[in-house]
Amino acid sequence: MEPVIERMLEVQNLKKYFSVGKQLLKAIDDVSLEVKTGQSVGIVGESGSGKSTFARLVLGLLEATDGNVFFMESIAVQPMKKNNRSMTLRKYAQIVFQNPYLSLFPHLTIGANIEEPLRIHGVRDKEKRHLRAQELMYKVGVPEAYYDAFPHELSGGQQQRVAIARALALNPKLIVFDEPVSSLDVSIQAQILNLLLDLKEQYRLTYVFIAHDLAVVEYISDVIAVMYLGRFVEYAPKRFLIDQPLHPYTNVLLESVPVVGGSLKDVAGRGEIPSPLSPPSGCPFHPRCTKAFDRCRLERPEFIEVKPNHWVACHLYT
Amino acid sequence: MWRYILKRIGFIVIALFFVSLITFILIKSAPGNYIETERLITQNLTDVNVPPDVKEAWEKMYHLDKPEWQQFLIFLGNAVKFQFGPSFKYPTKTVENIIVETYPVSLTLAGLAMLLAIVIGIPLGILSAFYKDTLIDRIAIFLSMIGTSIPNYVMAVFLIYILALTLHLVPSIGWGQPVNYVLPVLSLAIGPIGSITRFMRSSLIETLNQEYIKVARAKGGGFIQVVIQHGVRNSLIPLMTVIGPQLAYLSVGTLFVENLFNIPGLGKFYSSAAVYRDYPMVMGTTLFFAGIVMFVNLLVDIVYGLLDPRIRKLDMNRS
Amino acid sequence: MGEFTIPVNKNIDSGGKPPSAEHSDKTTRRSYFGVLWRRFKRNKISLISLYFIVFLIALAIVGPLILPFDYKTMDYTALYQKPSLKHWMGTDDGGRDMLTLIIYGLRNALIVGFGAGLVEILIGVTIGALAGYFGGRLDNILMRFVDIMFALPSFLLSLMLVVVLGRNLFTILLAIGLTSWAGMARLARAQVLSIKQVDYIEAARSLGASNSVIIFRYVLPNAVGPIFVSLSFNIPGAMMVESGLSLIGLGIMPPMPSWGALINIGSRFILSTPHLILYPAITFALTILAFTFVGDGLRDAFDAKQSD
Amino acid sequence: MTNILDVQALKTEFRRKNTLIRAVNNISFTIKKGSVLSIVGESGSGKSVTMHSVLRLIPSTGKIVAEKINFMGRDLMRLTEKEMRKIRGDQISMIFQDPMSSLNPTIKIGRQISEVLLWHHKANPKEAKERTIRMLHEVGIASPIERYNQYPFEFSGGMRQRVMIAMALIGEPRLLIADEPTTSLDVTVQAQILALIKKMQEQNKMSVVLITHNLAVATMMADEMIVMYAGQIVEQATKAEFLNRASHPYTVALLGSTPKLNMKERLQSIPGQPPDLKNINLEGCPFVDRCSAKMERCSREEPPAVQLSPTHRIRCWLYT
Repeated sequence: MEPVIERMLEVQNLKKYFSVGKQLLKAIDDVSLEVKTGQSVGIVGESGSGKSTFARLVLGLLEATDGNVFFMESIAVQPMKKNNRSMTLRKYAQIVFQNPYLSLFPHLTIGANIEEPLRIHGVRDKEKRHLRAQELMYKVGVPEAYYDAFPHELSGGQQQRVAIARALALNPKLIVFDEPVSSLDVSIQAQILNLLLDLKEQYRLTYVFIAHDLAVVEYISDVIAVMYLGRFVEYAPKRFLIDQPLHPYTNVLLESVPVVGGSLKDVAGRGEIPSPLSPPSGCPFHPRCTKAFDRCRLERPEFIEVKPNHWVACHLYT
Repeated sequence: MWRYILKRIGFIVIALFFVSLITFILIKSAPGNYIETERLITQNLTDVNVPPDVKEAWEKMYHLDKPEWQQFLIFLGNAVKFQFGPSFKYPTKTVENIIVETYPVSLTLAGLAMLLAIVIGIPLGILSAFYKDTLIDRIAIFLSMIGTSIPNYVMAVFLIYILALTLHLVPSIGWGQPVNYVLPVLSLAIGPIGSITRFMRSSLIETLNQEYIKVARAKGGGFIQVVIQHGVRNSLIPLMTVIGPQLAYLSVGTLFVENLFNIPGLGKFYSSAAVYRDYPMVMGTTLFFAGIVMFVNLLVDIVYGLLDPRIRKLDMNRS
Repeated sequence: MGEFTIPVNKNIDSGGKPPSAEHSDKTTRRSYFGVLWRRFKRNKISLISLYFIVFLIALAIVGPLILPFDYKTMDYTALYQKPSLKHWMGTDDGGRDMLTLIIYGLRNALIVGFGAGLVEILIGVTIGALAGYFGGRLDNILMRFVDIMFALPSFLLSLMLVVVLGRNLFTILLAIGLTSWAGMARLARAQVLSIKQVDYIEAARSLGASNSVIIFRYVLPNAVGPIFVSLSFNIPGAMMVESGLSLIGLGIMPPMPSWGALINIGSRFILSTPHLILYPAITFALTILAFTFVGDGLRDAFDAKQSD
Repeated sequence: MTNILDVQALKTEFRRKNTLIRAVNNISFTIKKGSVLSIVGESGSGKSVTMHSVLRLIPSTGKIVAEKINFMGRDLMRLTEKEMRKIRGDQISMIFQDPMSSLNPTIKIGRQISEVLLWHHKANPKEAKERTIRMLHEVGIASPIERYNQYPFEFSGGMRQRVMIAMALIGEPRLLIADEPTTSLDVTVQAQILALIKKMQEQNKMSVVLITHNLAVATMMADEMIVMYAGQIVEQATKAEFLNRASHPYTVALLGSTPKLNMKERLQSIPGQPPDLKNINLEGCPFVDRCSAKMERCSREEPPAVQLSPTHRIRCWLYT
């Protein structure tokens, strides 16, 4: 019997700095997170918040500047070891990208795309691969007739289904989604979101779901982390985060979500997210924050647990 | 901006050093020498043995008696001052004399051809883009295809045959009259005309597909405002990347046309120098041509930077 | 000013790209190159040009075997003959059969063209791909070298190389190849760089594909398009250099014919016997045009935006 | 006369190779003076093409046919291209989806805005500059005098969309068409831009057509709503009617598939794919294949327009 794994993903003090010319871009700056098996964690943030970099770091597609990432408790993803590809990681952790057209192999047919993980992991039997691809296509709702089609011949929604099928091919335990529905039409978006919920239940998957749309993230996730300029500013089970947000930025995000039949509110968060190349001093959100006081300009707030399982980085709570 | 230019000039100096080194090594490792080749070809002598005293005096004159590394240093030292010493074939003239005398001819040819190419190519490209997929466009594409793919010396043959021999519009041979420029300039210009037309067409089609063109139309702009002020303007900037190499190509490409039409330009002298192994001439002229090509490219890049605000304000400050 | 509309071929409202549902016929397994070939075939001029090139290659191979004349033997009883049944394209100033000379010229041009193209690909793609894939210092060093090579006037360099190496087919193709690979290196690097950043390469890495599998199975098949297109323009380019060298008297040693030499000699008799220059010039022009059209067709076929 | 725009029987078709694409298929609607109309639809619904057709800003492969397009008493269908140009940017102006590509990268921001005044001969260069700077200030751009001389790449996405708004409003148009103005922006910026558009609309008493795929954004801005599907208007209503009695199965399904905060139930998803305009079933209802309430006649007969109230109209067999 397989040992029970409780913590699917552990991220400890993860940092990723890029050098841009002579400047240092802190894309991810000291982020910690624990994803329990079967949980689905949503990460929400505006463009430039570092959420895509985070996805690549936890899967070992980028080398972290500092910090640790463990997968299935025993596999060290970060720091990355040279010339040592953990096939366990590659088998059990998968990623689905925002733009399915760019993430599918353009020169391979739909069938071959879905079979590719099997090929890489040494399934030589053609017939077996073919059967598995057919099964997966059925699971994600891609008509069998598309087996010999090329990616560019499918609609965006269908392409994303194929990308999901490819991610499922090796029976993964963890799937990281990087904005999987933001390029899709509303009606298709709903189809894909429901498909993701069904698959999660059916295969007991663990999800890290990254998106900019809070409503979408809330729909999929159990726990939500809010990211701002490379840091988590708030983390809580979704009920608490949506109903009783603590961080002013989370509030701004919530107020900004358009609501059917709602009225235009004068949203508190002024201006736009600053360039990560020149982040503000102290609390990175202070220039946009209506509740900012002197300390916010000078001192960076710690990320602390103010209520059970509810973390926030804000001087209002220290 | 200035730092960028200085950096580029530094690069040109390094590249020119490599050019001299490579040419020097190539020449030194080439079999045969000038005296023997000259006697073989021009004097029709079968005896290639040069009397030792003649050879010695000759070698002294060209510093060929010194070790090779010294020869190279002497060459470099003089090259900096734009002095390449006397030519083998014309011992009374220095290479720089010959360059100064003959390059204006080549430059005039290349310059006129480029001017013609710009004056014809740009409007033709605009027309072709604007009337995309119509008959005008197809004809323009076909002509530019022929222009870009057929070498100028082959083009020259056709032009001589059609314009001079069949239609008798211009004389086919001779040099010195302005009318003698017509055929060589035309045959040189057709390639660049083709390239510029093609590039202008595709670049303008791409520009006209941009969202800001639609915005300009939504603002109420007409043909002049939308296509010329917003469209052509933005297509002209990348066109610089085509004009640069074309200019460089022309400054060397006149070589064939000069040979074919027997025009006393630098290209003609250069190629006969290569045939006769007139090494001072070959080295000096190669360096000169290389310098011209790189300098033209630098100029083009500077103009490009001046035209494009993104480069002007960002990249040049950084690099 | 009259009515005007701007030619645009964008998708409207970004919709209208649903899958075409005619893939029900499952018996035919479709391959990537099959799709490319189908797209290429749609351009009729390119297709005809391709057939023409195949014909030229066959002619260059078979011609010398079956021709009743050779390129060396002078026939002073038959100088400057106009085309006739015996000499389809007439004879030259040495009484040699023009058709024979042109076919040998074709053979030499093709050998130099393909040979130099091969040399360019070998050097250029290797250097460019290495620089692009590994990046960092290796990239820096290699690309400075490429920059210098690119800045040098390649025709003059190949001319000097020919002077040094001698004047036979092999040295000429080597001299051309060695001096004109810099553009190919830049292209290969840019291709590899842009593909390296596409999501599917990241997807492949996340699936556990090794470096070599990534390079050979995902990067190369998608990078070859522009490289082949560029090659189809470089082959005629090398032919032009070969002829150019001959034109100024530095090409293949006579009596072995070259188109450039034929044009050079012909130019002396253009007033009296224009066929001496027109026939080689026309065959040369047609050959080069054919390559250009094939290159154009290839470019369109590789353009992924095109649907089929 | 209370309608600023009255469109009757508008059809826009594109011919591409051998296929005919019916992007807009016989639609009629009006916009009241000083009100906001939201047109909602997914990609391929024809919502953008509709308004681009009104301004005749469609590619040359397209063909516009309409009984009339009446704008402030003039039939735009009868105007020459030259007369039409006088209307664009001056009386009807537009904001586009992607502020990153909507500005010419090589021309200064100020110049691009003042062009509207210069092209329409509404000001001399000096006045145009002064008015542009005032306009930049009004749309919330700090230090407008320096900003006037900057290039688009020196602006963030939100700032660029403010520039686009300034450009659209400087001619004091009577009708503003906002084509997905916030789709490419972050949510926080989206809220700011929507508020700005609303503010300017009230201040200038102009009419606005907001084109969007986002139902929530549409309802937040609108006085009246239009829902489009496959080139047809399937439902049109006032905002109140829309919120209380949205009736067409497509509208209902679209509302059900929009994620909302604090959802207790699952998203309702519409099966199938968005319509393929190349082969729409011209016989029946275009939504029939995806409709959960379809009846036998739906695939055979074109649904009629049903008037649920003087201002609420749908095209569906369910309500006959």
